[in-house]
Amino acid sequence: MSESKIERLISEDGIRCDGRRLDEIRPIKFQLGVLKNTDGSAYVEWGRTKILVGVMGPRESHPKHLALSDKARVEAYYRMASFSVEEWKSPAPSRREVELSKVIREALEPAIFVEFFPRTSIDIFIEVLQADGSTRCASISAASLALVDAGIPMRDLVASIAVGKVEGKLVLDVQDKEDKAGESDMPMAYMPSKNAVTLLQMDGQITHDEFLQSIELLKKGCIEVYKKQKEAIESHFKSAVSNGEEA
Amino acid sequence: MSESKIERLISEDGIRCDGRRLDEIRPIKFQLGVLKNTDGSAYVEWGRTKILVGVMGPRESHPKHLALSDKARVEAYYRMASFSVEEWKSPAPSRREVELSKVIREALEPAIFVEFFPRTSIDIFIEVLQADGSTRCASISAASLALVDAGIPMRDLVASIAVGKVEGKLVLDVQDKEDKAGESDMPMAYMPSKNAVTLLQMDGQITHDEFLQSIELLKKGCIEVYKKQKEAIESHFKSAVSNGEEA
Amino acid sequence: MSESKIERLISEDGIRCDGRRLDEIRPIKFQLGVLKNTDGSAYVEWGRTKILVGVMGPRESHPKHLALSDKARVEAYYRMASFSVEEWKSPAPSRREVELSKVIREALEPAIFVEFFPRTSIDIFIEVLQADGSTRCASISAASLALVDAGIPMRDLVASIAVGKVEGKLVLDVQDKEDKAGESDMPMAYMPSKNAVTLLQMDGQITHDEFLQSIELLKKGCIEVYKKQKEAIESHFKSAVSNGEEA
Amino acid sequence: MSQRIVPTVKRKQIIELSESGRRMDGRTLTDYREITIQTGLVEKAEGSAMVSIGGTKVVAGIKFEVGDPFPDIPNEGVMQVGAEFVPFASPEFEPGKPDEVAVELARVVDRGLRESKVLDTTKLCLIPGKKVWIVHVDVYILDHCGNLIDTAALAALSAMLSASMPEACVDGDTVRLTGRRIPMPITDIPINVTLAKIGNKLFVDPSFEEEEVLDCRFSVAFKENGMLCAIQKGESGYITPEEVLRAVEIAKDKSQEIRKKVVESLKLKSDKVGES
Amino acid sequence: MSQRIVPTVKRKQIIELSESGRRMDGRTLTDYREITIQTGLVEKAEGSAMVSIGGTKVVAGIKFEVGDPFPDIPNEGVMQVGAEFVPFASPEFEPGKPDEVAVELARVVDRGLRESKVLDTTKLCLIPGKKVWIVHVDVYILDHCGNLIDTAALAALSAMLSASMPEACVDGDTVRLTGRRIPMPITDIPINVTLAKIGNKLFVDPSFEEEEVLDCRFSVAFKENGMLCAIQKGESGYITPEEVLRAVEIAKDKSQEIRKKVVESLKLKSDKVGES
Amino acid sequence: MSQRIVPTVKRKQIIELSESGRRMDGRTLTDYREITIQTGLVEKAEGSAMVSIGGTKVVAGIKFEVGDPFPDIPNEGVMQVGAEFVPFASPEFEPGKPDEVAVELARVVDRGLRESKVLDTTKLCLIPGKKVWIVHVDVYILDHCGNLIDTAALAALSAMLSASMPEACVDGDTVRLTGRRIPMPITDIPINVTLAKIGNKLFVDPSFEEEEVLDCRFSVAFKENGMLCAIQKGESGYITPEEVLRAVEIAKDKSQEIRKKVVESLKLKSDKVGES
Repeated sequence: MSESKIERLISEDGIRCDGRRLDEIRPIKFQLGVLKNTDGSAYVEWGRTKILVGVMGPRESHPKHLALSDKARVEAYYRMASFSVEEWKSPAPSRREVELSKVIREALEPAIFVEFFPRTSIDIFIEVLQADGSTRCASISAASLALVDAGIPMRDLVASIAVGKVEGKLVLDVQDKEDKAGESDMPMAYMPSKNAVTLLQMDGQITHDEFLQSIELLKKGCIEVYKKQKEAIESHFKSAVSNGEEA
Repeated sequence: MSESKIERLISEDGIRCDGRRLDEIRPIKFQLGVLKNTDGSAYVEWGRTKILVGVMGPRESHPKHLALSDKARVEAYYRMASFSVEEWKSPAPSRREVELSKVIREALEPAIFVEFFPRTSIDIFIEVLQADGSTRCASISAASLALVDAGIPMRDLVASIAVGKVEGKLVLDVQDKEDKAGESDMPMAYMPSKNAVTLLQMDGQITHDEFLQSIELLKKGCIEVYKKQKEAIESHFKSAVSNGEEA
Repeated sequence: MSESKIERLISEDGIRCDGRRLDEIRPIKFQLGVLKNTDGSAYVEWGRTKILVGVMGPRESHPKHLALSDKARVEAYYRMASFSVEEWKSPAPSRREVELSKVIREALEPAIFVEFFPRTSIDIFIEVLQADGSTRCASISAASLALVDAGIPMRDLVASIAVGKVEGKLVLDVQDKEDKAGESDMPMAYMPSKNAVTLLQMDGQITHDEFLQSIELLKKGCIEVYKKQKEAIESHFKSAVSNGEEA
Repeated sequence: MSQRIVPTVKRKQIIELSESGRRMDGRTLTDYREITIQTGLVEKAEGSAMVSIGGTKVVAGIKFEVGDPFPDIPNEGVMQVGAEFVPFASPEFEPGKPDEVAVELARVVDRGLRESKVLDTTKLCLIPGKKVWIVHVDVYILDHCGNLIDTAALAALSAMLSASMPEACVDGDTVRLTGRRIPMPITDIPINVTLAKIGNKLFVDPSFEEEEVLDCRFSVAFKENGMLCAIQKGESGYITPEEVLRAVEIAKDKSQEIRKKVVESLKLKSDKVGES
Repeated sequence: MSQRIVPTVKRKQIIELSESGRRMDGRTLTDYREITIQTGLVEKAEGSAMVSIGGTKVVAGIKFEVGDPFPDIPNEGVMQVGAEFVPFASPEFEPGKPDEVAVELARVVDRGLRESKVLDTTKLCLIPGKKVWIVHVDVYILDHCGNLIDTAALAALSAMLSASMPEACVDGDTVRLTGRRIPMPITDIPINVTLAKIGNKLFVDPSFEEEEVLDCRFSVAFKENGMLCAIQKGESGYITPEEVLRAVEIAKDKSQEIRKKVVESLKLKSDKVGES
Repeated sequence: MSQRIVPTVKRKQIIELSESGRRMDGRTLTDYREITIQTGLVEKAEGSAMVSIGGTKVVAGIKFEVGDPFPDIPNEGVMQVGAEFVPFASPEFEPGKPDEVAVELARVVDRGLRESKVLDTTKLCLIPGKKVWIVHVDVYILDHCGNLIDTAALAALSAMLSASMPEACVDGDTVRLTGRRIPMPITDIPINVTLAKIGNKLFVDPSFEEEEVLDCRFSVAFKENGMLCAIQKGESGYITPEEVLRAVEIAKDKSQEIRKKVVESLKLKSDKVGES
């Protein structure tokens, strides 16, 4: 911590410690259909953040009394592998994992036509293999693709990204080092075609002006992620077709 | 502890550290109907001991296989707020809280016409906001009122108080300081009109004679508490009537 | 540990620290029908190892959805009393107890005509009062007798024993001291009349030749245990007949 | 219990009424229900507060204990925020059930206090790297009639503002309490404001019946200097970016109103905060 | 299982029979069933005892370990009492289920031992404020045929009386065991006696079938000098103050009978206890 | 879920096919499915490996932390092996459910590594009796298509072989990390081989459908020098002693094949292992 004060995270000409511009996102690689025992799955490498998502459902709710009469019950389980972070993490879910599971579910559910599948469950399992910042954004974005892979009808894809304030400047797509040294972190999830914000959180301190700029930057970032999601879907179904598989 | 040996808890002329006589109870203030989401509730300030009780029921037992075919299932949950005692207390129920929940339930159930409500549950939730001795007595006494407030038919009110032995003398209504320094603690719960003891416990060492005297002192004390309970009910229903509410 | 290096566990003429020859088993005392509230029970003293086993069932599975449509559900619960080992043991089941419960169940189930009792449960509860090596072998051997005592039809008794390597030599029926200082431990459970191995585990390091010899030694040992089991059954039913009880 | 039928009729009513700027309980869309703050109820705690917003009631208590610092911040005290749902607060709360709602509540309250640096934890170090003050801030939900977040945040804050802390005296490796009490190192008064989005309207301080029909919840906390210090969108609906901006504008005004109320209720001298 | 039909017919029978002073199993109202005490079964424990009262069977074991004192009594050892219900002891016990009955049992046994000061914990300090002996007293219920409390209390007591403890040698801040064993600092032989109230009669040492129909349970423990050292009323019925007094009279006599039995069974010299 | 109907027809098919030495997926009885080993995926771990055997996929990671030694081996590091079943790996895995299958898996993998002394824990002591390296080896089951044990064991081993460890510098009672990395004290490459017994045939590396119909499972681990270092029979069927001997013969050959594959995949120099 004390060293991060000395080491500058943003250079004089606005270049970040990993070479990005302030509003530049990290390299993102989505892949659909990576698991065999799920109804849908996706893998994402988002900078060094690496996450697997598997979707099970719609399937019978278990235990049955949890079923909802008018729609599918959506659950998300966000978990970090013990070796995904700097210090070894106990496998018991932390309070942070419990909260993130809740906000991730709430970020995805508005996109799903849950009313098509009353009395069933849709379970979204997220396993963070390596955490290097923005794991909730990467999880939501990848889970959208896993839901598509599962053939679950959706209103739109949910794209997600975070803005941080580092050394007084707003930066897009915060990585771990920036997050820890930064003054704030503000992740958003967004369905571009619906103009719908499904997740918004903020930690830290920002002025009202910075807040307004952040929202703009977040929309821009989400649309970039959205494009990458669409490309990933296209390339997945193209290869499926060329392999003679059913979509 | 060592200081409490030097400091006398009872003066030469039989006055206790808080100014009470040996057989004098602390100021007790009962209040019914203090919560909005329960079927019945009560609040008690008993010296510095402060407790909230809420009753839910009779209502459907959940899970169903816990229902009893011939009577209501009564459950009590005695819990202490983390800040209610000298040292911060973890919210996980201690073994003491588990035992007290059991004996409190057993102290109250004989007073309830449980046979009127087969297949239902009556849940008594007790939250100790501040513990300054005799929390189980205060809980039982207040819970009786919460049951009345819930309109649950009862054989009698259960009144409860404790006798302790402090510096060789029997004292009524032990507060925390006396309890910790004292040689024994003996709480009793009692239905005066039925001459029925529904709780009796003892810690410490007393002679057979002291035991006999204690029982007399406890009966006297319970009857005093009983009067205060009746007054609280009266004043509650009076104000309800004057406010045009249904009793 | 360091002292056990100096102290020889096997003398020059092949006598072990407790006076046994290399292929000699400890004194074993089985007793059936030792508990009142079970369907069947057995007690074993195997050297200083002392274990109680109680069998409940076949009985209704609880909760019901655990019932199997084509056979009885067999469960084993291996637990060690807190005072059964050198250091006080917390009563919460350790991972070792969980694994042993599983392999013990798998060692016994092949002997039970589970297909005779669909939709029921057979629960085998094992309480180790004192552990001095080979507790899983003693548990399995005693549980066989408890199952017989419960009148549950069986293909054969399951007899069990362990071979260890101590100071380079294979020894039968390892006790605690030998186990801790030894180079390997290999327990086996066996139904002699079926030539069926139902449990086989190994820890440590042995050569292929030692492995072959161990298997022979284990078969020999299991047959000795088997004889003692049969004697215990005989003596139990003899005394039952002479007492005019039903078998 | 899990089969909550969405009360469609009530939602329609609420939305229709909101067109004329009113609510079921007579409030305007930007009114809070009555707020009461009572401090000092629990004398055994370092600080305590019973706070009501309308029928919603929360008690908070502060306890200090001496403990170990986190390895990565060896010279700072530790603040731990917990939230317990007392089962009599709502027929839906079950005893002993660990609940994601309680976890979220605790973490949102925690962030509001932590990010605004209400408490200057650098002043809570006793022996650098070895012993620091652990400050427990626990909120207990006693009656749930809507808007738990604001009520809980206000209870936690009020308990903190009304607290004093034990004076400690460090001698080598041992910590001794003098028995005297000293002021808390308080540096800010952050206020959390929650709005519900129902249809295309925003409702400040949603009641229980409004929460049952809302699309989503939006909470934002402000520091005294007007900076935002925490945001949390909740529940499974969405909100547009434009609505977010509107919500933040409304919340900023409300936060000032409530902070004034806090300062009055606790009779804080204006110079007490921010100069410790 | 939870639907225990109160066996009304059996209750009637038991009450009728009691009018003539007899019980279903032939005992008078003040008879105990046969008591057997076997010590030393578990050689790896510091002390152990298998105790039966009729068909009820309990094993208890004592283990010592070096540990930290409680901060408020830095110069005393710590006694921890646990009770485990082995599932084969009764069809109603389920594996791994934490149970209020087991908790109550452990705490009643604990109070009986603790309040009578069976063990002089002030003699179990190794390094004042730093290291003391932790004494684990664990009882395992093996067969439940009624009156668990007396059987468990007697097993715990017998294990304690038959135990010896490791000799420790303290050198600065390190504790070394010499390998020798020394006597336990035992100061009393408290005996717990339980009665059931059924109708208006009191039944000493209730059997399982009596427990199924009782109104309430009443347990009281006596020290050697005749002082009462623990009381616990149990179950959801009531007892009158007059019955309480009668129960205490009966129990006092029975406690002396049982203490004699303990002293004989354990071949305790009368001067062993109370002089350590 | 618990009502697994034994797929009798499929079992018959599998057994019939095995008479001619073939399997449903075209393999011979002694063939493994394709094995892939990818190391280094998780840069934040000291070592990591993603291993597939056919469709079964497991990721393993190694983490070091400074901790306390076990009192009975004060001068050795501690290796802790954990296994987590990620719920997306199989419709039968439920979130958060502690499972005896996961416990058995972790313990079998642990024994394979521990008994062969893959890791020389005597070289992981920092301050004798006080501070040692704790090495966490955690395997996460990502896709379950049969033979979890071999896949998990291979993932754990590969993660270990590809790991480097932090260099520590001890100064009195404090441990400081230099930031440099040093090789792991690896001393062996144990390989675990699992066979299924179905009817009277042994099937190397059983697939998921073979596991559904097997009589029992048999796993054996070999050290480089050919010694056996772990055995585990699993599931509720039996195996004859003669079949056991046959299984060990087959497994020995297969273990050499797989070890070769490991050495190639990880580009281990033959002198790296066994000389550290």
